[in-house]
Amino acid sequence: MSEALLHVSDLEAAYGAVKVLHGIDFTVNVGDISVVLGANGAGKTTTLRAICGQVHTSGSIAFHGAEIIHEATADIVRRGIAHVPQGRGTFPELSVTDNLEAGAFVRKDSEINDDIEKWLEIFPVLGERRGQLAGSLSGGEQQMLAVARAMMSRPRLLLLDEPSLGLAPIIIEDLFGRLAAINADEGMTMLIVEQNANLALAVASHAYVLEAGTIAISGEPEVLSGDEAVRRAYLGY
Amino acid sequence: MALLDVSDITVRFGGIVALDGLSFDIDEGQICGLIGPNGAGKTTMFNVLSRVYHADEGTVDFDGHDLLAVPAHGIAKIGVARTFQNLALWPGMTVLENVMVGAHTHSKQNFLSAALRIGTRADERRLKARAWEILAELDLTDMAHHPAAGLPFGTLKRVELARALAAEPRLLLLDEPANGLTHSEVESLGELISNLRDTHSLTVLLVEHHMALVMSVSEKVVVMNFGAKIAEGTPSEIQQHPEVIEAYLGSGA
Amino acid sequence: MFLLAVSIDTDPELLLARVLDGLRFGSGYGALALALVMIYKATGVLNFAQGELALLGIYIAWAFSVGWGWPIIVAVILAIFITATLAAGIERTIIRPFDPSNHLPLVIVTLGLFLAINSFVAVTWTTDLKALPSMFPSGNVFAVGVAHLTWSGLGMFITVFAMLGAVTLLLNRTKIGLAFRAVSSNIESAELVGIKVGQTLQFGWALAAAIGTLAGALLVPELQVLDPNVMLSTLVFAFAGAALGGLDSPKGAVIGGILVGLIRNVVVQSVSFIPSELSVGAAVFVILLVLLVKPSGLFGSSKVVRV
Amino acid sequence: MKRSKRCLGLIATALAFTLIAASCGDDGGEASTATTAAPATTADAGTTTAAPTTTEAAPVSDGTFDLGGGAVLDTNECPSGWDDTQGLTDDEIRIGISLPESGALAGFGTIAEGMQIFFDNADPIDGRSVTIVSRDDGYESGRTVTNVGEMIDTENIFAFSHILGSPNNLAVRDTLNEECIPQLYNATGLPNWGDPSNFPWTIGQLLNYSTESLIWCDYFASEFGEGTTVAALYANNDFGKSYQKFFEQCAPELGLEILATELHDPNADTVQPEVTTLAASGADIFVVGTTGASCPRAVGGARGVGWGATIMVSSTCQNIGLFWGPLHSQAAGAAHGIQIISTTKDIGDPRWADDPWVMKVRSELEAAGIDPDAGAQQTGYAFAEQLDHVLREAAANGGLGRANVMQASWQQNWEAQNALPGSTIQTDGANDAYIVEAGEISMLNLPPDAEAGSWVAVTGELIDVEGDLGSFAG
Repeated sequence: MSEALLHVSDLEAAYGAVKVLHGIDFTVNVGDISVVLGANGAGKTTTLRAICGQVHTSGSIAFHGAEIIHEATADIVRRGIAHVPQGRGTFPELSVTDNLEAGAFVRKDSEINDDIEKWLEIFPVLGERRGQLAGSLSGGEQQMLAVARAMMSRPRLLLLDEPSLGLAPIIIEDLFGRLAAINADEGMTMLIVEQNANLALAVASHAYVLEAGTIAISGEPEVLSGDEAVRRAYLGY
Repeated sequence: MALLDVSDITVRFGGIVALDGLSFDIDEGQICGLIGPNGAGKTTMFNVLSRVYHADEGTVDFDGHDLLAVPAHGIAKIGVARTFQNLALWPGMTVLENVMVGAHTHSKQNFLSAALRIGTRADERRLKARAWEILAELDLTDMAHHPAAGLPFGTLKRVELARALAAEPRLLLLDEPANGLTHSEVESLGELISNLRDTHSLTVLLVEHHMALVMSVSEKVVVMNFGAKIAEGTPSEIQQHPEVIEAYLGSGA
Repeated sequence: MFLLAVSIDTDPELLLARVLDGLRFGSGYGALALALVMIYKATGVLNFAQGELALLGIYIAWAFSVGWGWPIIVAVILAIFITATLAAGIERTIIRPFDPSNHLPLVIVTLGLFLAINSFVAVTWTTDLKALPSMFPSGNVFAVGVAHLTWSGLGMFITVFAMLGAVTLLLNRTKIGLAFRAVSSNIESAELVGIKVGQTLQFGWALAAAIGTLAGALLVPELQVLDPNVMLSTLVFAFAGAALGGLDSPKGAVIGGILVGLIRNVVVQSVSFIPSELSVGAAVFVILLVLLVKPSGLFGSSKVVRV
Repeated sequence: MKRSKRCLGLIATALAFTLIAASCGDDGGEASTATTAAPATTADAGTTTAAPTTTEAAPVSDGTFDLGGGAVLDTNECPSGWDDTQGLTDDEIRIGISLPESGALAGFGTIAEGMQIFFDNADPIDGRSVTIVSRDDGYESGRTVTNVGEMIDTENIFAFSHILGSPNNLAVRDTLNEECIPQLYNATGLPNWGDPSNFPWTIGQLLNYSTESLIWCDYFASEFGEGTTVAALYANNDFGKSYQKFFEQCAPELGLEILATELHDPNADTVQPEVTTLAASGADIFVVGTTGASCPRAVGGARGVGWGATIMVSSTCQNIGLFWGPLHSQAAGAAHGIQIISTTKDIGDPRWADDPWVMKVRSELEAAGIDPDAGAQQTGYAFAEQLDHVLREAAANGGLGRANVMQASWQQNWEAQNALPGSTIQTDGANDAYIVEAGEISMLNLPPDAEAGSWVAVTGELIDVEGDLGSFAG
């Protein structure tokens, strides 16, 4: 029924001599929100960085049928993958609109300014602060900006690394609501690493648990919520 | 009796009022949660207590000391230690070395003895022994000789905690210690904080967005918004507080 | 000999002469400081070889103009293109292989470059004194006593601000400028929006070398004669200007450089208790005092990050 | 041509006290014994009494040699195994020299070649020829130390001569004095080399900067008269301060008024801040006591602000091609008329075209395949005349030996062919420790439309301060 957008197989990654991923396989289908859960140090962030060509890897990463494992980050972005890294990853010394314009760096079309206005409407709190430097925004606002900036490249796959980190509960709720809306309205495929498992599973169509560099469990969110060990470790009930 | 008494603290940056007459106190041995929306001024309050920022008005009494009269480098000496939201470790130094830096506050060395290298060896040995004890307590022994750079975020938060403990503080300020941890890891962090409070005779001020952690370990919770206190009370009182639900917790809490 | 009491020369003609000297030399320091700031903004590294890249450009301009008899303006433009190309090559071959977040090895590489370029110039053109023609007409706009506003001084002042305007437009109105600002702000995020960081930094090196060469071509004729050591103390003043203006602000670099020129020519010379023979040290000392009061420099951004 | 030294009695008295003050004040009395004799004898130098001739000075049987003025060379203090005649073979006198043959001052590297050409054309000395052994030090004093050490160990050196550079000579002075090896005719103008009481094995040759400033004083006072105003720029180092110290003492004595003085950082890129200040004084004379690129920068800066003073530049800035050609192409005519002290016959000066010495220099260099007008060989050739003279004096009076050569060096009275007519070379140990102490004023002829410039004599009169400085004693 659904088409595979990203197909990862036998992916290994290491920082120097320390091996972090020991051969993982998974698939993200078009239009899905896939969620990766896992303990501190399990390799979640490394998985996202590997997809973007930011760590040394071996194995295979097929995006839309093309092998991208040895491509440079800038070229992978051109293929349609956008990454919102942990800790927001905006340009603190650039204004809100300049951040969005930088997000469209790989685009050459004439609709960039229209898109900027569109995202400022979707995140009205950014619209109020369009001339302000990103570094002066609050944590929640910066996270919104990071998502909008990533969307400005008109990606086919959005990677999000712990978008709830350091945010107040009410803001996290709002953010996930917006992510679900983007998924629904734009058909945006997402791969999300998240510690707030309850919220993440609520929006997910597929989920994985990473343990010590391998995939321990995968399946529909209901499958994971039904698992006793997953419940105890990640959901807290 | 209150170990820390914050009274009427106001901090202004240019035209912005970051803290607006904030007052609260913490009894000796208490764990106090400090919560509020992003930008409410929690980290600013931490920076006032660790003397990074200057308070325009108000007083802070710590165990009879006027804390605002103590210079930034002197607060560790009188028993205040903190961790940082976005980490302030030396990435090139090992975990052990980072923790030893924290223990240096209690080194007997002064400028002259350090210059003359009097007693350096014995001092160094003592610092190292102390650092190893704390690493064992926080389950960090395995990575003692690993450089801080390259360790997972959650682990680094624990290294920061170890470094703060090495200064042998009486008041410990923790800034978002649960970042990057799974639910079960957060649970064990909660137990760790409670245990450390008992074994090290600590008083703890905890800034955290992870409500399960705040509500399970705190005896008292202070809620801030727009630089001012909007509520104060026990965890259960706070969870029912309508203003707190509206501004911070949201409907899902 | 100086008296340990504050006394300030008050002869108005002399004061005017010193102000004009200060603006003239300060414009040159400001232009070189602008080159330093471009690299610092992009990489966080102070490029110790910046002055020597300019030196190389000056000698190339000298070879074209004095050696081959070409008009000085043509010679300078060619020298700018040659040094910019060379700097792009230097970035690609000996800067890019290093980890951009580890500054110490990079600083050492720039120090090595400094020595290599200096030796190359000394061997190629010898250490004998030379003269680089000015791009401006000779003579004075006006003269009162010892105070002279020369056409070249006026020309330098205008050129430096034109250069600042061009750099500002380039950074704020072009795509490469946006990429440059993005890389300066956050390298990892820049990669993640598809910016080729290496090429952007290469552009920064080329631009800085071009600015530096023009700075040298403006300043050196004011120094009467040229030798391979000419950019050494100039670089110290440019560093001081960049620090005074705030290391990451192009506008601050130009104004800081001009202030250093004024401090050196007016303050150090006029105030009797500052020994003028320590002109380099005394100027730097005055700047240190300013930085004690305002550590981020006059126009630098002290990073405010709300959380 | 020699003119009367009408002002010098005054200077001499002033300087005698200066020297005592310098020795007591600066060096804690280290050299006090040497300077006690100075007042009487320096005052004597104001008269025309001739110094003792070399023939009167003979080695004393107990191993000590009287150098004059109380300075004594005692070979009993030399290390055991020291040999007075080391470096003398049956047919050779081996002389060592360390020079920059590479680096910024590589142009001076051919001095040794010029010296060898002189000796190759000279008669044998005591049946021996002179061999110049040369090493490259790149003007780095550390390498000079290495060179001198190696030459002592492996090259069988009798004496060192004409080592170039102040720091280079300072770096080896202690060693050569402890080892009792002659360090002759240092090719630098530092006044420190005239100190036989403390360093009897070391002697300089060139006009030194302190002496040069005395000649300036005398020239300004006699040519421009009392009340003439002066503004001066000095490099802020030992070199510049050698000028400053003596000029500031002799100028008031002779009625010159110093309106402004500026020291400049020798490494600075410009001297304009200092020159602008000096120009505002409007003084009649601008003294440029600096060297290198600062020389043309000072002159260009002064003319640039319209200051019409008579400009006197340091003798170190004599090379027209090096210093004044570049300034001329930058600001044509700016250097026209600046003045300088010359102490030797310039072989390119048409005045000396028929001079036997100059003709000899030219023909012997040309015979050796060298262009006499380019390169430093002519300088080396001229230096060699001084070395040749003392070797012959020593051979004729007591025989060739290291100590005897030193005594001959500290007791000279002769006329060099290379020197300007009328000047004599006189030394008398601590009473008169300097060799070249006379010069004439030359003016640079380089008008705006000229292609090339030349130095021309201003008055053709010799200004001689022979003996006035006594010894360094500090």
